[in-house]
Amino acid sequence: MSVLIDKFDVFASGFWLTLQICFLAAIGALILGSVVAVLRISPVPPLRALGTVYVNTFRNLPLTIVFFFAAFGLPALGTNADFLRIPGLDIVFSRLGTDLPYFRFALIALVLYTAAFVCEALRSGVNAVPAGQAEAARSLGLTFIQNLRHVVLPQSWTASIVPLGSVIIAMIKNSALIGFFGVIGDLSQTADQLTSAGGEPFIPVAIGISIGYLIMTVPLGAFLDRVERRQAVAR
Amino acid sequence: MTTSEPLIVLESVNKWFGPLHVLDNVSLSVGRGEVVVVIGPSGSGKSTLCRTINRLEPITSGSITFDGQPLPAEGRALAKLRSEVGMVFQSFNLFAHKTILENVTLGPIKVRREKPAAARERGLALLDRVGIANQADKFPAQLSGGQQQRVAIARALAMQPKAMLFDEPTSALDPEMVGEVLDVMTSLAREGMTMVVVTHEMGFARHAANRVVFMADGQLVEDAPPTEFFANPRSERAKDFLSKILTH
Amino acid sequence: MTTSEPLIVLESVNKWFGPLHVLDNVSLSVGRGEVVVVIGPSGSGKSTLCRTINRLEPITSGSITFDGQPLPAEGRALAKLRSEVGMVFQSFNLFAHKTILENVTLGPIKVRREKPAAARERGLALLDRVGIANQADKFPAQLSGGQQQRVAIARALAMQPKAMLFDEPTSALDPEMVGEVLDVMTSLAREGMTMVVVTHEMGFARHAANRVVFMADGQLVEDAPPTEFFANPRSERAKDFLSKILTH
Amino acid sequence: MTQQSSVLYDVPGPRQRRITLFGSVAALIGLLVGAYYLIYQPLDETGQLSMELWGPLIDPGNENFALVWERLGVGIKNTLIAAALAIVTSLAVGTLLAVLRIQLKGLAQRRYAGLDPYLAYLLRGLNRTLSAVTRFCVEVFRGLPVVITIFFVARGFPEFGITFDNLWYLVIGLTIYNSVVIAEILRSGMQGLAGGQAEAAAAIGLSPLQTTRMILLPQAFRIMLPALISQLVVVLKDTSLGFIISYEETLNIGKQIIGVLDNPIQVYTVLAVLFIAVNYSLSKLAQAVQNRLSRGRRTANTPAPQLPPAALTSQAEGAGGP
Amino acid sequence: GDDAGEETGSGGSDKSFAAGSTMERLNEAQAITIGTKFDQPGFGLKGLSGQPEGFDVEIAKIIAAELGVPEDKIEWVETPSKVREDKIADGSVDMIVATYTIKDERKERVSFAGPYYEAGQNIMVKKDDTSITGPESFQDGTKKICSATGSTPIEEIKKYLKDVPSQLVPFDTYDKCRDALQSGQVDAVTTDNVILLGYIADDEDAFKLAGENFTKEPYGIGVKKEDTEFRDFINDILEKAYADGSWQQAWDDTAGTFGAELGTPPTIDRY
Ligand SMILES: Nc1ncnc2c1ncn2[C@@H]1O[C@H](COP(=O)(O)OP(=O)(O)OP(=O)(O)O)[C@@H](O)[C@H]1O
Ligand SMILES: Nc1ncnc2c1ncn2[C@@H]1O[C@H](COP(=O)(O)OP(=O)(O)OP(=O)(O)O)[C@@H](O)[C@H]1O
Ligand SMILES: [Mg+2]
Ligand SMILES: [Mg+2]
Repeated sequence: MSVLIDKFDVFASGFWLTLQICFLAAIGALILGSVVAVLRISPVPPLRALGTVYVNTFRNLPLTIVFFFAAFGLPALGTNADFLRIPGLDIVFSRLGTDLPYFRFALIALVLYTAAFVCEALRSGVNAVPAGQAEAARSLGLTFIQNLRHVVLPQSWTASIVPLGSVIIAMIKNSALIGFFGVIGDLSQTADQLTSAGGEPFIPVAIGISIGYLIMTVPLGAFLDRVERRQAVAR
Repeated sequence: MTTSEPLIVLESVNKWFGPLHVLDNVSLSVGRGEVVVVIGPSGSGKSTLCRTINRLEPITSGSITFDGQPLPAEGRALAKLRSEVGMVFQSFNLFAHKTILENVTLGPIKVRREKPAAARERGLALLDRVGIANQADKFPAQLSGGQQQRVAIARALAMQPKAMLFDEPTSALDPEMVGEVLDVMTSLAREGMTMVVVTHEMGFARHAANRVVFMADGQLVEDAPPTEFFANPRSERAKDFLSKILTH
Repeated sequence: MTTSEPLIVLESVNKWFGPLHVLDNVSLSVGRGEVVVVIGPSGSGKSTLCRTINRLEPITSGSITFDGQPLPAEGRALAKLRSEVGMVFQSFNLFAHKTILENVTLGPIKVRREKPAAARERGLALLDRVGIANQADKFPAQLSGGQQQRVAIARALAMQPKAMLFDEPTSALDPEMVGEVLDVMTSLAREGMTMVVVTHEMGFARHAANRVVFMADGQLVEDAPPTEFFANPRSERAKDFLSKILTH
Repeated sequence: MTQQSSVLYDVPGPRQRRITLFGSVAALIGLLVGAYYLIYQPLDETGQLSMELWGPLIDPGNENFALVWERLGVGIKNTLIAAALAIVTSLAVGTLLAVLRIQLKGLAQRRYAGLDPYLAYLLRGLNRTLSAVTRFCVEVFRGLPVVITIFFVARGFPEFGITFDNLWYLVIGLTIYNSVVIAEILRSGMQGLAGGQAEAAAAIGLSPLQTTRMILLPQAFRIMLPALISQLVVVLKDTSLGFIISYEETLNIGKQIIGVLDNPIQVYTVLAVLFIAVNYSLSKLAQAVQNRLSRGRRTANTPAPQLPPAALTSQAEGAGGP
Repeated sequence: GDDAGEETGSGGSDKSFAAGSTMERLNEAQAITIGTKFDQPGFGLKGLSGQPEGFDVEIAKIIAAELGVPEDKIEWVETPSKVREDKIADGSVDMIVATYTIKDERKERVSFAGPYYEAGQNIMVKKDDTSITGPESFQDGTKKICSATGSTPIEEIKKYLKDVPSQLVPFDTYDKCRDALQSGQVDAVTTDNVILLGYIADDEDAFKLAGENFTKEPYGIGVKKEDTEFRDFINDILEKAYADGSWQQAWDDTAGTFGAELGTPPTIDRY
């Protein structure tokens, strides 16, 4: 058990790195997911199709393949994802700015993959708004945009919170794969590092790593359960 | 009370949902200030009829004119038409995230571009009229069903519509709340509002309607003044229906 | 029709949902073969009262006896009690994955351990009695609401209960189907079944009930034969309620 | 198109149709141009489109074609075996877990009035402990990444002297995670069953266990069938994590082929298409089942089936598997 | 298999071994499970046929033959670097031939026969790169280098790095490192020279080695720690293979085709 204390700094920095990429990926996925969701409810068929294809593609792929294309397909297309070295942001999230692009690639993979689920979570929120609300709005003479802005979207946010939260939890867990695609020092790679290269005993390390992930996922899950129960009561 | 040309005219309207013939060659005209009650068994197409009038459902063939104009197909013109036809739903459909007053003023402010202050004032007056001015700042979920439905009526009235459509406005209500909503509707009828009302409340049909229309299987089977209809229904189906509804 | 000792006796029953006093010192006794109709405004505790009798809701204080025995608290004894008290719900609650006949025979076979063949035979007889023997092999979703509710009654009868509880059995039905369910209930009442019925159907209360019980705010406000109650309600609240229900 | 979006806007009129057509054409052109310059051209320039790289995968005349597909066939077979085993064991364990948790919750209210007070006390204590333990396991296994679970299983079991084939490490790892998810799906399905079903069962005198077994569980399976099929997609995707323990599933074999032929982009593209095709069909199946279920319901006078919120959650949790 | 094994006094094609020994058990079973790598060109690479190929594989086959186990009765198990000790310890494999460097800390958990080859860690860079001449070139903290997760080389190179997270890229296979070097995401790949030579042989115009080997990596054959008998047996076979040319032949057929030197047979370390 002494590993947990001796190597506390290793666990802590692994945790910190995982937290960083999850934070960035969550923001990116929320933005991209919203864009895809807008595509999916837009009245223009090709855009709708694009949204649908996007969601169906990424929802049905193993994340491993997505990671692979981000880490090796992007270079083949001639990019190092340098557009992610956002001035200012790369000071806080130092890995974003380093010359090594793999953190950025991993970020892209997580964002692309998670965005598909974010889109579906948002859409499930829109679907949770009773159809009568939109009908009432239309029969008052509100236009499509007014309908969305004043009636549907304000209500869909609350219905989206729980599914969105679940998507974020899933994403945190998915981030465990980044260590296999060139990012060094995240929580899951730390496990590997300590046991196979560091020769530390397996069980305490496993406990330490588990605690690291559970700290991120369990409270968030408990919070969502509470929101869900409150919403169920309100309903 | 009917004056000059009718306000709403449906001519040979047909509506299919896939293979289902929901409106079968329906013709109906509703004069200005007239109150028409639509009755009929479940699934006979009453709601659909009601919804075609403000084009919530487009029709498959036939024509509908409102105030002398055919119903516009889309865009601003359609929005404008809808703002002139108030609609009240069975399940109220109040905007759950807005207060009572905001529900009533949303249309006037966003669609009719009224000044917020003026819209609020008129909104409060309307809420007063339906008897719930004191609830203006609550949210729909905090109100009883009867109160919510009265708000829905006020919301429709706030657009100063030329006609009002009601689709079973009382059938989701607890029995002791039916009365308060019917009272508001009856007073509207007295004041000369043109109304199409789908309902099972035979009392309302008897006392407030100018005409009763009976539908079955998508067809408009009978169309008569209430006294005549209830005393002496012509078709077998209407007789049968009335016997089921009125005995208990 | 009341004989010897009453079948159901509630004495000073209180029930709290958290801070909410839902049943406030309710005492009621229902004799064998008696039909008691419970009416009252929404939220007054009618359903809760009904559900305490087969202990779907445990009570906070007071006592309930059924057929001379206090209600058992749990386990086999409770299951046995429940099998002796039939219950019919507003929303039918038929088992969606079982056929009509299976719905009716499940209890007799699994709880009363009857032979499947015998249970089937009696089940079919019961379905015949409520007028839907020809639907025995369909699934609930394929039936109309009125038919489903009649199956629910047959399901309860299949347990050969000593009493039947009805919680607004007709209020989820389309108006033209209310009659067929009430007819079944009326004939049950005629045959001497002990019944507690929560309903808004005043016609049924008038014609089939031995007593009408009026509840408000968790209290049992009035308890009188129907003729007396409707002609001359004693309390203000009952008057007010009746005026709301009966005018339209 | 869901029903919801058709409620959002009106059936388009002639003008709207024209605008839509124009928008569609513009969008289409934009997409094609973007795809050409951002994807086709760079790939072409780096020689990624050459037949030398693609041939073994798509040209039956190529000398390696048969070998490559034979290998991929082995991988696909292994993927399916692992997925099938994992889903079956997850269903079994998940169902048990769901029933256990529902029963424990029901028992929590029992006072064991008739029994010796000490025995009653003991029974209630046992019940509490079991509840706490199952809850703890559920929280932990739901909160851990599947990769980590699989890794722990493959490393942890031998630590205690228990060894299996790699296949079983993968299956156990996947089962630990997915049985918990399936248990939650079923549990929320049972709880979401409009309460009335359980009450109706109680009202005819069925015991809690009978109620669960005969009334709740069969219906929960039916209602949750779409969610369960979606979970199958998750499991299929998750088998690809087998690579971390050297299980020879599809992606791992792909990796071996790349080691020989040196055409990663091409192999992964083909595998991506395979996965999308299979999983997309499964999702469509889930949707079809969902539609059939809700259509069956709507004809009745019962309220339309509403997936309990928890089911949505678990579907999103489906993202849980890479 | 061909008959040999005078030293244990066999009779005919049926060899006989000391009672209770691992050799006897394997011979009796007519089957053996051998761990090797599936992704190491020249040493252990699973080909399109589905069978692993390479120098390690050939060495393993020689040993199996001496045990009297036919080639088609060998079960090959993939043993990537980080699981090798575990797989031997828990008995999942009978022996491991997988570019397995003999190291003191590893000797605590397994026993090594051999070495049968002595490699050394080196660095591969792009052909036109003159800025990297050895591990010291990474001390200024700007150059990026790639290696495989859990391998010895990745631990070794860490000693030379100024800032590990921003200089080191770990992948699960060296192929990915090679691709990363090719497309310019990293400046170098480090691992044992023979592996790098394989890549260079594939694409002479693209890559080269930067400088000399900076470690010695004697490859051994891992067996259960306490199984000295089996270890000695393998050592004997190796010495025999050095002598009869089958060792040289195995090299020439596999890694030798890359142009890598085999050199003289390393001295067996009978510790
Ligand atoms: N959006 C739709 N898609 C397909 N069929 C529909 C749709 N809306 C209604 N229908 C069908 O059209 C028929 C008429 O429906 P409608 O709602 O107008 O009947 P109704 O007379 O209002 O019945 P109720 O009294 O039950 O409200 C029914 O058979 C219904 O199932
Ligand atoms: N499970 C519960 N938890 C908390 N409060 C409850 C619960 N069930 C009922 N109540 C509350 O108890 C009160 C009485 O409810 P009950 O359902 O008995 O009324 P009711 O007379 O049957 O009304 P209705 O006519 O609307 O069916 C209501 O205020 C209700 O909100
Ligand atoms: Mg209708
Ligand atoms: Mg009630």
